[in-house]
Amino acid sequence: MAQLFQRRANGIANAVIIGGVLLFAGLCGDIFTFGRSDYWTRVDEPQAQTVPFSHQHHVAGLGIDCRYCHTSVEKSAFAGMPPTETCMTCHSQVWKDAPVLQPVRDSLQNGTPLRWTRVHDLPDYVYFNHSIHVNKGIGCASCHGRVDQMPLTEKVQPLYMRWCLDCHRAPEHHLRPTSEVFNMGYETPTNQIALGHALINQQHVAVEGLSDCYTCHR
Amino acid sequence: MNQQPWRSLDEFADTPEFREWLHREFPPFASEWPNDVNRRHFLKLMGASFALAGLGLSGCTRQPLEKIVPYVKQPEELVPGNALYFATALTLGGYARGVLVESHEGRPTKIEGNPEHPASLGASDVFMQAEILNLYDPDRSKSVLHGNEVTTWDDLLAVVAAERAKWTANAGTGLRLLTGYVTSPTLLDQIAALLKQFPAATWHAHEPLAPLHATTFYDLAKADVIVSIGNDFLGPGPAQLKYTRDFASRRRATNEAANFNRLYVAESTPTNTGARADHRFALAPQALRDFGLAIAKGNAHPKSSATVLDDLRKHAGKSLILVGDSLPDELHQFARAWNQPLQIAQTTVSNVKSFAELIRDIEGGKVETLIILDGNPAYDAPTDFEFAKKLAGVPLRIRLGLHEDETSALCQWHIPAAHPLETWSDARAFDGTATIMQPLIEPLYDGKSVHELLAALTGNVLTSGYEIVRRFWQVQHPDDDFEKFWRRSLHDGVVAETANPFQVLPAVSPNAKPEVEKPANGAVELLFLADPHIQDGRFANNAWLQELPKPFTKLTWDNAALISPATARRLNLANEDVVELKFRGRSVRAPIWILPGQADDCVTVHLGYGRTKAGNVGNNLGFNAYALRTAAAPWGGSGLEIVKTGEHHPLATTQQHQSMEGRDLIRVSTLAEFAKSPEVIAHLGEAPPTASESLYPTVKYSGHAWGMAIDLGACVGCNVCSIACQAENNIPVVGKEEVARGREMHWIRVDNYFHGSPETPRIHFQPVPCMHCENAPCELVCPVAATVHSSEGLNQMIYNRCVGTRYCSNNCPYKVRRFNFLEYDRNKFENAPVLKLLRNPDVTVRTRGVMEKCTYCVQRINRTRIDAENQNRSIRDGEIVPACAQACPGQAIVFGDINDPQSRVSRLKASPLNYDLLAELNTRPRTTYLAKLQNPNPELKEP
Amino acid sequence: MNTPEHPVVAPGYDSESVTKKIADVVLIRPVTRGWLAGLAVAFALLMMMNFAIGWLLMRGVGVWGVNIPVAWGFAIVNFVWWIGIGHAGTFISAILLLLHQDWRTSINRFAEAMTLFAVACAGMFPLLHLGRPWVFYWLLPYPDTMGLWPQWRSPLVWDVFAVSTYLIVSLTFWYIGLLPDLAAMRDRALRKPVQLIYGIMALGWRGSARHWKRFEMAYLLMAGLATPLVLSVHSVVSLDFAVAIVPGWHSTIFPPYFVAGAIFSGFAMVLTLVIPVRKAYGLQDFITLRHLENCAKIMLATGLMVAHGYITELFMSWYSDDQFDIYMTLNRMFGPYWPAWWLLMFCNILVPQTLWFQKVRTSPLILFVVALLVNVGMWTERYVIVVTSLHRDYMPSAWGMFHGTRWDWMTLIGSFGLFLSLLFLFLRLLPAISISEMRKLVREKAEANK
Amino acid sequence: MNAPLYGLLAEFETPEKLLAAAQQAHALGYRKMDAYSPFPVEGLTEAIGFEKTRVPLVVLLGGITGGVTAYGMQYYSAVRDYPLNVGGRPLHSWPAFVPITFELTVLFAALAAVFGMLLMNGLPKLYHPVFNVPEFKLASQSRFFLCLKSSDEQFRLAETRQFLETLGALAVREVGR
Repeated sequence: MAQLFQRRANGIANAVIIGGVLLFAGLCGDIFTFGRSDYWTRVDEPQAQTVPFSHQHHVAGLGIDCRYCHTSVEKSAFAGMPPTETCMTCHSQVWKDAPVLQPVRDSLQNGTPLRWTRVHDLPDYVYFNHSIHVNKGIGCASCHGRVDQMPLTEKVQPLYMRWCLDCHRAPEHHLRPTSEVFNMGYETPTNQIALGHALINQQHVAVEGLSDCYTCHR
Repeated sequence: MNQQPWRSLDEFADTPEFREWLHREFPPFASEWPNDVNRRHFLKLMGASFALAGLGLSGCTRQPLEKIVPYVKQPEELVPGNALYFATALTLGGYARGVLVESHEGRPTKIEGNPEHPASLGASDVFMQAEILNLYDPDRSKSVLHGNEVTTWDDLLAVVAAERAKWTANAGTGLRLLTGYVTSPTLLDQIAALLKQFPAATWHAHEPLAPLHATTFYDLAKADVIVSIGNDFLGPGPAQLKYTRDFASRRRATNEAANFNRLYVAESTPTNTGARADHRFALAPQALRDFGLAIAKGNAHPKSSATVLDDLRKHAGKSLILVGDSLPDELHQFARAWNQPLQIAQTTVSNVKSFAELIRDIEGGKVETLIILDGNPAYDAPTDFEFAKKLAGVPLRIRLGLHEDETSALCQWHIPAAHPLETWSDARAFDGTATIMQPLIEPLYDGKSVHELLAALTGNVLTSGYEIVRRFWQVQHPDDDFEKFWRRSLHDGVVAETANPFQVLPAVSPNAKPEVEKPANGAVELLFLADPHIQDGRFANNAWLQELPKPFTKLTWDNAALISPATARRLNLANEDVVELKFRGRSVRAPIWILPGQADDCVTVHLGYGRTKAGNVGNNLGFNAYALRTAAAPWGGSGLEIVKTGEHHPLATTQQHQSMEGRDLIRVSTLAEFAKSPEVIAHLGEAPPTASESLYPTVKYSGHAWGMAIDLGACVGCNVCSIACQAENNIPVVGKEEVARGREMHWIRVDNYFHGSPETPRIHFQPVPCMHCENAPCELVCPVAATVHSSEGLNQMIYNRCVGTRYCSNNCPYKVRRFNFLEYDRNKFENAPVLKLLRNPDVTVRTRGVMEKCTYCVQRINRTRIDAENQNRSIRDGEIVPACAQACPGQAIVFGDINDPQSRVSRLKASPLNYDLLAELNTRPRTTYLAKLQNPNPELKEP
Repeated sequence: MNTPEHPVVAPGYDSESVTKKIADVVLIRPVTRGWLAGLAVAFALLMMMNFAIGWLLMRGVGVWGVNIPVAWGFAIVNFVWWIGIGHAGTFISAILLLLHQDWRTSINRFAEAMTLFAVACAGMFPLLHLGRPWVFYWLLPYPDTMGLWPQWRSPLVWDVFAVSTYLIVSLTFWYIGLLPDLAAMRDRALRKPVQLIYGIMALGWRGSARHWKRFEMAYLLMAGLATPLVLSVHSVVSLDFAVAIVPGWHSTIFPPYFVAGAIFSGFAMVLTLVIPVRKAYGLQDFITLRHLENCAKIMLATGLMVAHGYITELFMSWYSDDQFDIYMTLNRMFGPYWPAWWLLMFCNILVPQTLWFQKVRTSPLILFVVALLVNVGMWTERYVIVVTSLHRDYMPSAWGMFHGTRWDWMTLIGSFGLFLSLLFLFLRLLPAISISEMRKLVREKAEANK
Repeated sequence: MNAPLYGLLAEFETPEKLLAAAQQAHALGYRKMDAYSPFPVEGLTEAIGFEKTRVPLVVLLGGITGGVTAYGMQYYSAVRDYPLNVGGRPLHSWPAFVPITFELTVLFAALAAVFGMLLMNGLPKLYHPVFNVPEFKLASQSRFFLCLKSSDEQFRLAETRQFLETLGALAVREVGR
């Protein structure tokens, strides 16, 4: 028994080495892709709500403008969540005793606010300001997607810093005429880049400072 | 950490009612409400992050789903996410200072001065800034107490009703009302009504720091020569802000016609005023009195006073003599006469009965019912009155107060007072200008206002503060445009045409005239002063003020017995030695602090410490100097005995070294020198290397380039910049132990240096924020690019990228960076849930392990920029004002765009007074300083 | 010199006996009480450190004495000190190899092991030192979701690369050096499992001529690479200070004098360990007085370089006429931390001068004491550099004091535990002296004597 | 031993004997052979006709790769991907990029040396015919071996064995596969 290992030990040894290397590489790859996966970022994951509010119905169906409910979107960092009153302006007439709307009616009666599940939720150290984006020609759909086609609202973008930077470094790819900001069906024209550059001047977009840390972090 | 004291509150804060109320009051905020789940998640995150290397994500689970809670009914004027500002007023010792309060979704978060208000002029003092913390103070009393029983306002009303029946029978015999200094027209009216109803009742007033004589106010801007004899007019007081503004206006060499005033100060212990003197005489109280009398009597002794007198005479009519409270009346009378031409307002003793008389009545068993409105006599009354003991002899004792404090503890009934920001009221400024105070928020702990209590006492049908105040003013303005008047007054924060220079305001009459002292030779003298930050003790439970370094000593969280270096040597005492102070049969134990510029053989003690029922923050700090204070000697006197105990009491100071070591940190020259050759400033220190000396090309900043200039000539070292910054930027309080370890968090500190001999030092202040160096040494060494430059030249500090190597702080020559060594956000000063409401939503709350520093208030820069961009216009000069600059009464701090040659800051930086701190390091700081100029009397050699 | 030179290996050994003597320390020699006791103590210290670290992670770096202005404390001092110690091994095995110093043979394995363990200890501290250790990986370049990278101008990032490179290279260098010996252990081991373990580690080494050829070439090249590396590592570490503008840090002399200091302390530590070990395991025949003497000579040389460094610093701060620098120097000598400065002068300049005397160089006991003092001195040096420079820099208003807390001390002392635990295990599990090189050596000596 | 034959293993007492044996075997035209010794023996490799190693080349390539990678990475991230104004320094602060470039050069070169060596030596090879011979364990300690492989066309079991014995081998053993 001079031979310490059987013949196949060599094969095993090589297999272990190669396997180990592959495993490690694979693991890194997985973590990388997992971190960007829809599962992790909750992209395309409709959030259950106490009241199953459908943007599809209200926007596409009834043609209600974004600003009817999100009143402060042009004036404030916060787009504004409609107070119960706003819902009841219509729903005191239509669907006035639909069971799905019971929570809304309760809310108004007992003065207890509705509690929605956040769909777009940035970390507390990120200071996003709706007004400046809207006023400079970034369409709602650019970040929120075709809300008018969502029965239940969902995220369409990971909202990662890298993603923000893409636009902050080259806004010309996404700028629209301010008149088109709230247009859900807006199609990017073929000459977008040229148009974008034109809009940068026209709508005074200070591109230089857009990738400063302090633009979003304080 | 020390959770115990907060337990009850935590429970309270976790009750469904509280949450529910919170959601109702502050919907967008509700989602940020910290609960245990989050806290646990934070810890889990900590452990798991190790496993999760490789991801730019935090947390071991997916981002938790949060709720967003809209209003049910959204208030008219409110735009969610944008702040609203309301004008009101705050009082200090009764006098009003107008304020503008910033409110986010119904939470007041920041207090600024009201530019329309004569006592504020847009600036603020440390107490105004700190008041917002008092509002949210978790230790405030939360319910009506009968004995220790929690009861209700209605129960009390029942008792009052029963009493009223008695009073109507006996005309109010035995009814006594005790207040502090009152200027509120409505309250005065109510009190008058009460006394009218019950003629036998009497009203007594008590202010521990009340002057013993009429107080007058003058126009400093017009004075060419000012002589202060123990009067710290630039220090805390009803007119501090106006005085500072006026004084500074005569200290700017930047505008062509520099017409400096000249300030002589004789005082026993260094004050902000003394620090700004062109000639300062450190004199013990006796000597100080002699100095004053020498001037008053016009006999030229000692030598120095003669010169001063000459200078005064030369400028008769344009000169002022300001005399301190502790000095005899004859001196005050002389001064009032001399100052007549420049007088702008006066308050004199009115018919209010004194506290001493109340004591006598109690002794005589004449008092049946005592109603104490605010104030805290059980703690701050002259000790020889033995008020606490005698109070027990009063059958019915009712107390209205913010805290269940020493006095409440001795009363059967305690009523939680509503905070000034929670109530309708009114108050007058030093010059009589009235302000109608409006509430910013519903009472957090259903407190009651004085008006509501008096209404109850007078059986008034109007019971809500709003109605009471409004009715009072309606009576003053019967004409039909009242609605307009009312709205305008509320909007402006001042009631038009109420200022009246010759108006007589009710003042507090003295407890007793102090006996005239004859100098006891060799004996050490004792001097009482209000603590510079917690005053007579009323701010003891305010952590911001406790941690704010006191001028000169830079002590926090403590008071000390201040003595001069020479005296210390003579008595062989060192800092932190505990001594027994024996004064006229009474004694306290106090730690020693040696203070250059203190008069020899004079011990100064600050009142306001040693409280036992202030709250969890203020209890058992320092020693109670009131224990030595008698009605006969309210400001101290000679014959103090100092006995060394051999014990040691550690004190926490933020500046251990107060010599400049011959470095050109603060450049000082004289007006004459500067007039002769403006280059004198440049020659005082190193010049920055020229660009050609650098290996690297200098970066060009197109667009805006933010910069700051700090005029040392206009700085009086009032510290308000530090605390304003703290309020604006969610800066945590760290506590005495951490301060002692050198971990205080103030983003802008006011350095204080003594220059020259320890006996007669020159004293200099220097506010030091981040310099925002263009060649920032800190940025170069950060391994993760957590601190880098913005396109506008800001030295950005990104908390959420910081890994906490602290290399940047090491490499910062100005040491302006602050580090979260522990989870300060959850320490015993910060973790009370209610304090979360105080947070500025525009500034990140920093977690443990990250560096932070002055950002030039980037949240304000961004807000202004976005507003301007939204309106497609450019930012106007002066439109962006950092918190420190906005608060500064001397307008010493100027911020703006240095790329715009017309901006104020550019023009200041162009002045020959302008210099870089540590210029030789070539950091190219964006924050620069304007040298300080003195205006000494050529005939009087140093000091 | 007239006194006869001690041999690098006692006479009368051949391949057989050399192999036996060294291998049997591991294979035959039973586990002694002394070893167990030593390991137990070391392990206890290690546990104490883990406790301190646990507390640190729970509460934050605030448990240490660090503050503003002294934002760096024990962690960095310990880091630099351990890294310095970690220099002797590679110096011996690489540089002395290139210089054909045959006396290196019997101590290089041991010194390399010591290096690895020291670097392991060192590497720990920069991580613990972070305010948020759980995001340490932000110092590494990887494609994150934020689009951010390390800031390459920061010496701390250089450190990350220098130290990890040094660790990896030393480790592989050490391991391939071990291959032939592992083979020997495999072939001498008595029990199957032991054979298997060594067998796997030996990778089937069979001493073929071809293997030896490539092996020697690779080993030589590694030595060639390790030489500039070892010089670079402490240079980079010194740049942490030299790049900063802090008076007392900002000095161009740092890199050379840090490297000298590193080797100085490294050899001190080698002696501190080798002297007891050779006694305990009766290896006096292989680790002879000659080795001790040579180590001592190197200490003397490097010690003089360090002394020169100190003196140059003093001279420069006087010559520069820079007020901040002058103040810093005076403050070190006569300021609040004066004992530290004088202690380091005593330990690092005075004490090594005794090494001029051969009596001292050849008496293990005295040498041991000297080495210990130098270790202390070098730690103090780093303490002086880090703390006294920071605690009083440009703005007197910001001056402060630093005092290590019990947690600081527990972590420092605990790190000895980690170091010693690893060392005890090494002595028990691997040949502490390179057998194959010893064979070559005894053979060469034999031929020389013919 | 009836297993198919790998070769003949001759055991020698001293490196000189082994060296001589190897040279003669080579002279006789044996090519497929290998020599084993507890420590490297001067000239042995040449004796068994082993061309010079390519390890140095591998190391050079490794070094170059490391250097280029390091500098490229720094240049790309600091100048191209996210240009940041750090303390007013230029984006391309090349002096600051040197240390890491150096370190990675060394690292890659060193790893190339190690893995190159192992790879070319065909290690790990836990199983090898020569281990079949129990006495071979001495090869790692004190004895010197020469193995002539059966795959060599010169190899004739009887002659070869006899030839080896004439070289003064202590013993000549057959090595099974």
